[in-house]
Amino acid sequence: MSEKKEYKVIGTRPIRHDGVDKVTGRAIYGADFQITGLLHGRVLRSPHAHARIVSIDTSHAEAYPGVKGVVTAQDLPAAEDKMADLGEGAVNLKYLCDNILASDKVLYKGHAIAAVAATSPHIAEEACELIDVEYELLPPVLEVREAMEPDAPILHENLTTSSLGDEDDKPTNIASHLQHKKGDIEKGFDEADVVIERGFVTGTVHQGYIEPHNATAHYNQDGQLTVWCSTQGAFTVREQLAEILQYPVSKIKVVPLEIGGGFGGKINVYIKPVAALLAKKTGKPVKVLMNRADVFEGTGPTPASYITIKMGAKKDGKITAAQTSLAFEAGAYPGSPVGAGAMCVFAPYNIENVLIDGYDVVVNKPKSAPYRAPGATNAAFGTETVVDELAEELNIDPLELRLMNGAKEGDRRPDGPVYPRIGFIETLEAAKEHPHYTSANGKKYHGRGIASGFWFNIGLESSVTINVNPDGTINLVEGSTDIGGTRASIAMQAAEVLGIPAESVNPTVVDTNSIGYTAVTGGSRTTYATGYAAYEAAQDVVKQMKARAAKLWEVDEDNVQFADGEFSSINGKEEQMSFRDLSGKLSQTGGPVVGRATMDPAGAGGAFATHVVDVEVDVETGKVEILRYTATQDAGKAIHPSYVEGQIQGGVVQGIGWALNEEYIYNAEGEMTNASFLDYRMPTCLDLPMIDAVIVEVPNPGHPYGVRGVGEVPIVPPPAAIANAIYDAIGIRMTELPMSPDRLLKAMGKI
Amino acid sequence: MPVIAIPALIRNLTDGEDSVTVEGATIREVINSLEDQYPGTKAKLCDGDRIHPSIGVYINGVLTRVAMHDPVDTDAELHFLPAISGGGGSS
Amino acid sequence: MQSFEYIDAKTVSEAVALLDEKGDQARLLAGGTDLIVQAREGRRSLDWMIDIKSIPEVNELAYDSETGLTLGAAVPCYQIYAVEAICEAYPGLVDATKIIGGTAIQGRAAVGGNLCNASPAADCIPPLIVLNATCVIAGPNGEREIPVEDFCTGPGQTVLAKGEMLVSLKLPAPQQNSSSFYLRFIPRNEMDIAVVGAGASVVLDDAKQRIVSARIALGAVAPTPLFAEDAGALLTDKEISDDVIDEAAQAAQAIARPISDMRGTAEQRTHLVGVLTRRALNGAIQRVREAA
Amino acid sequence: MARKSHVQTTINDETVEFLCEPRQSLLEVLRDELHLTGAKEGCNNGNCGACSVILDGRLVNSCLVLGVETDGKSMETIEGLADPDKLHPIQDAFLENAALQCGICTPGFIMSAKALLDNNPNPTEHEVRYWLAGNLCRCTGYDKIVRAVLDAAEAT
Repeated sequence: MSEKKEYKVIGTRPIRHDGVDKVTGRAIYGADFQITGLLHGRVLRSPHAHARIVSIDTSHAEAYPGVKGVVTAQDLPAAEDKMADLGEGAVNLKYLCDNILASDKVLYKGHAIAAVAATSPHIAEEACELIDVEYELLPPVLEVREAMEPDAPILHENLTTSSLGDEDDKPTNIASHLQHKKGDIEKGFDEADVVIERGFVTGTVHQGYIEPHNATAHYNQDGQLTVWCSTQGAFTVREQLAEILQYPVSKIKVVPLEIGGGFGGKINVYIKPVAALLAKKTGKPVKVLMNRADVFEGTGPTPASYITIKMGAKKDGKITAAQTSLAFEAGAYPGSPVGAGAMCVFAPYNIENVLIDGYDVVVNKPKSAPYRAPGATNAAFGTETVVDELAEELNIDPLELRLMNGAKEGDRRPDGPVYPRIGFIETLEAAKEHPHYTSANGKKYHGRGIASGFWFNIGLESSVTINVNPDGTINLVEGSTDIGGTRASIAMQAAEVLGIPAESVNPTVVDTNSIGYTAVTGGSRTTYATGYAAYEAAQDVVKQMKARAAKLWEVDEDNVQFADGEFSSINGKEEQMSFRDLSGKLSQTGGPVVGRATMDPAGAGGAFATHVVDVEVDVETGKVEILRYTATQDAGKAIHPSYVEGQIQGGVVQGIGWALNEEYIYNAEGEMTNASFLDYRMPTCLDLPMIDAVIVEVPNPGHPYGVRGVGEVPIVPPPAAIANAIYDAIGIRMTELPMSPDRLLKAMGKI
Repeated sequence: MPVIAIPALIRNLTDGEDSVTVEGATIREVINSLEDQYPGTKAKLCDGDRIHPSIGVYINGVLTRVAMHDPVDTDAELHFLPAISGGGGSS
Repeated sequence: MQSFEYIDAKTVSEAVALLDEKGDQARLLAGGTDLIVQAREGRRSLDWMIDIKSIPEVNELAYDSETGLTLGAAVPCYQIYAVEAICEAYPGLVDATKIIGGTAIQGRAAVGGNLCNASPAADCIPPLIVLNATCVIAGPNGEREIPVEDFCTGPGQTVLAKGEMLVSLKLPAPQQNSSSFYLRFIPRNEMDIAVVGAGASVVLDDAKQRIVSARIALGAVAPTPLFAEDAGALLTDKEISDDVIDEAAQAAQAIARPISDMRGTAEQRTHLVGVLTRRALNGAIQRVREAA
Repeated sequence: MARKSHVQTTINDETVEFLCEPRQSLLEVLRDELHLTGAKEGCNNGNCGACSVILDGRLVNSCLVLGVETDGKSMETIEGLADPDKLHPIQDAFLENAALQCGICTPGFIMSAKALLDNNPNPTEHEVRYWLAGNLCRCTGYDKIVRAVLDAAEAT
């Protein structure tokens, strides 16, 4: 498992299976879907950040020529204030439904209130303007520290702080409190020669996928609901629809079309239930699309946060204590990724004395949604900056300080569990030896920074079936929507088992009626878990085909072996047949072979990364230019190295955007003022150098090929690495994200 | 015997102990054993006869989805941590 | 998007007559990169969109080293920077045409449209001001000409009266030893709206050591693009030095009246006026010095 | 509602006629009327480039062109780029360089790259980055896209 193996397919770089469709424009994404008799839906959204809905009058909209139906929260089944199980955890059903269509209050600008189905999208849009909504305005609260104040405006009158500890039944915006405690924090700080404590602020940022959300729904006369959409998980859409619509899963089919990016933001449903309600009301298929402003204002950003970090170390570099308080904005409804942030905040280091407190806090912003290593980037911005400062105070190279304290197999994570084999040290060593790190860095206003990051990765359920074709190719059927080339990375694992080229696999992502349950494409799990299922399904094929060979050769099954794509007979009778040749004989030996596997693997194996960045600061304008970037990451085993590099490069650039310019900007009324790609400034290719992605391979013992998920951790280090590089360039510690030009000018005292 | 690491916020129920050795061969048995030693703990970890949906169980360092009847090795170390729903990354 | 009628006008007089008849609810369509977005987002209400791209006069692009440049109101950016002689004569204007939007925007967006949209942050307007450009306006009562610096009257507001349209811009031929420069500050390197823009033109003496005259204009620091006339005048007949350039930059800062919005804060903008004015002046001077 | 106009245009060397309302953008016409869904809507205001097409030889955002404006004009879309039996070299370069992940921005990038290489067959890395700055990609970090375009320039 962990020794170096020679592979034929794994580690090569075949053309992805869906590639031609995607470079010719033929691939059908959610919004591209067409069906006869289609109506177009449009959602009316709240112009206010916080208000009570006094009344909604839809009569003028309903009377508008071309309008076929209007829905409001009244059309949803009455939602109970109870917990609904959605496979991955519990969600309060009323919150879930109210976020689809507000019933009593609007909690953020952009909150959906009603929707219209009409014969054209323009008519639907015009009709939305004819819906009269009367509001009673309430004061908004937009910042986590303000929301935690005892006299803050309250979003949910019945929300109390949930915690494993003592309960409090006073209404609050603090939805939950969690804590991890290890060792004796006070003793740890007493032992330290240097203690650094700082507060950090991070802004609200969006996943920024280029494809807006979309959904087309249709009810048949027999009650079958079909939803065509782009999503990170067709089954989770089915579960959410079933809960929200109070409709049996057996009557819902979700067809995942190609998806134009997600990064965590296309797990929660928004307009899919709305399309279903409109379809039910009109009896016609209805397509609902968001525009870009809807996406910014109505879908999950990742939370802003306020984080304090206190760390202490001895003169010899040993970190003796680490303490943090993480306050995360959940948005309008509870459920920020503070738990994940708390898990990751000190995870790269082996520290004896740790105290971590986390707070999930509601504010008048869209309900937060997962975004690539949710919570970990916020947390690492604090920790990795303080580690850099400790290194400076101790006069130890920051990379050496990380090597001295870096977590290894057998060390205990700050939240308790013991690490299996991990590759953090190896990422540090790879960075240390890289020509980037060893190159000179000394020009005026140029700076170099490093930072590391951790993400734990997840497993969860995946199903795969494999049909063997007579020509020795296979059709691989899976349920993981392919956002970044996972058809290829999954197919390659099956090909490796069967000893056939990657090109001999036809992978297809199918709907919820056509494959076993498969959890979301997220959590860096798809190449790991669905790949594992493909491996097991291929093993199932091998087992069945051994039996066929035994039948052909009239030998005992145990006397058939399979290696390098060849079946052979052992113990006496000399027989040999390739996978391809045997595939052609299946009909004579008992009929088709279908391999299958379902998996829910533990042991996803954590992922670590270390990044090195060089920046130049324009001290007159406060603008930071990225000059050079190197990211080392433990991928366990890279199945398709090009797409591993791509994940790393993409994650780095999202991190750069978060670090430098991306943020939701609000006015005093709680309205986002930059809800467009013009003013929400994501990096363009002119803002960047090439990103050197260095793959380190420390095999994950929890996967047959050693795979670790790679998608998430690359976004974790960039903000801290860039902050450290800015410090190196101009001697100023930036503690607020984004580190935009105006904030740099302020920090430098120029304005 | 299995060891349960006690979540920080309920150590007031275990006299400050951060880990407790318990008896039992299944998740249900070890939790019941913990409850016998430290009354009130089960209600924090379970929702009726199941692990509370907001809690994730780590067995020997690995996040493992368990049911109450699942077996537990005699030398297992169990952590009850906040459940992290899936779905962060892009793939 | 709101519903409207589309009319493909063939002559200036047809367009003028339509504008005169329809009033506020008619808008002229050239590149459409602002207008179509405004209509789609409901920021501008209109019933008629009058396409002027079939009108010969608004497509004119003619440069003569004696008489200068005639730039039709609908000529898209990319056509301007494709002409080598224009790049040499009016580098400050070309700077702006190369940074408006991305390549695809430059395939449609017109300098005249940028002017008529009258955004305080419009990239083309400061260079037009420093290059002494004149607007040729046609209306029901015939043609009139006004300097570019007098064209905008507020955000989205211009001097165009009912029935009037911008036909073209006229830029005088560049003087000996002169050049121009435009730059803006944006947090990214492209695809942004100027937080502050600054344009400068200079005429130097034959030794290229002394400023004969200079013009400075600013974007995004007032309700309209600003002609910093006094700041430029400070440089008249001055030996080139960091000090005199600083002095002009400070004078430019003094007239800036910026606001804070999602693109930048007032303090940041005021500070940047100084930085960008210096850079624009130095850039223009360097161009003169580098010219053969 | 305004009366629909009759428009005749050339798309990928074929004469195409359609009816559209004046308010329908070229992008809407391509996608909803002509079912050419290769051009994507990412922002609908000219900031993402996912809807890029080439109109009379010039790269444009089809969301910022009215359908009625294309009467008598000629355009190229992603659907017309490949030959029946082989891909365009830019398309090959994107596949070989793994220059796409989710693929939603890919048609726009390829059309943009085509316009660049038609205009400048041997661009530098900086020229590629400048030209493509109007096309947003959120997955790749652009590294492999820029390499693909440089490779395609070599190949053509």
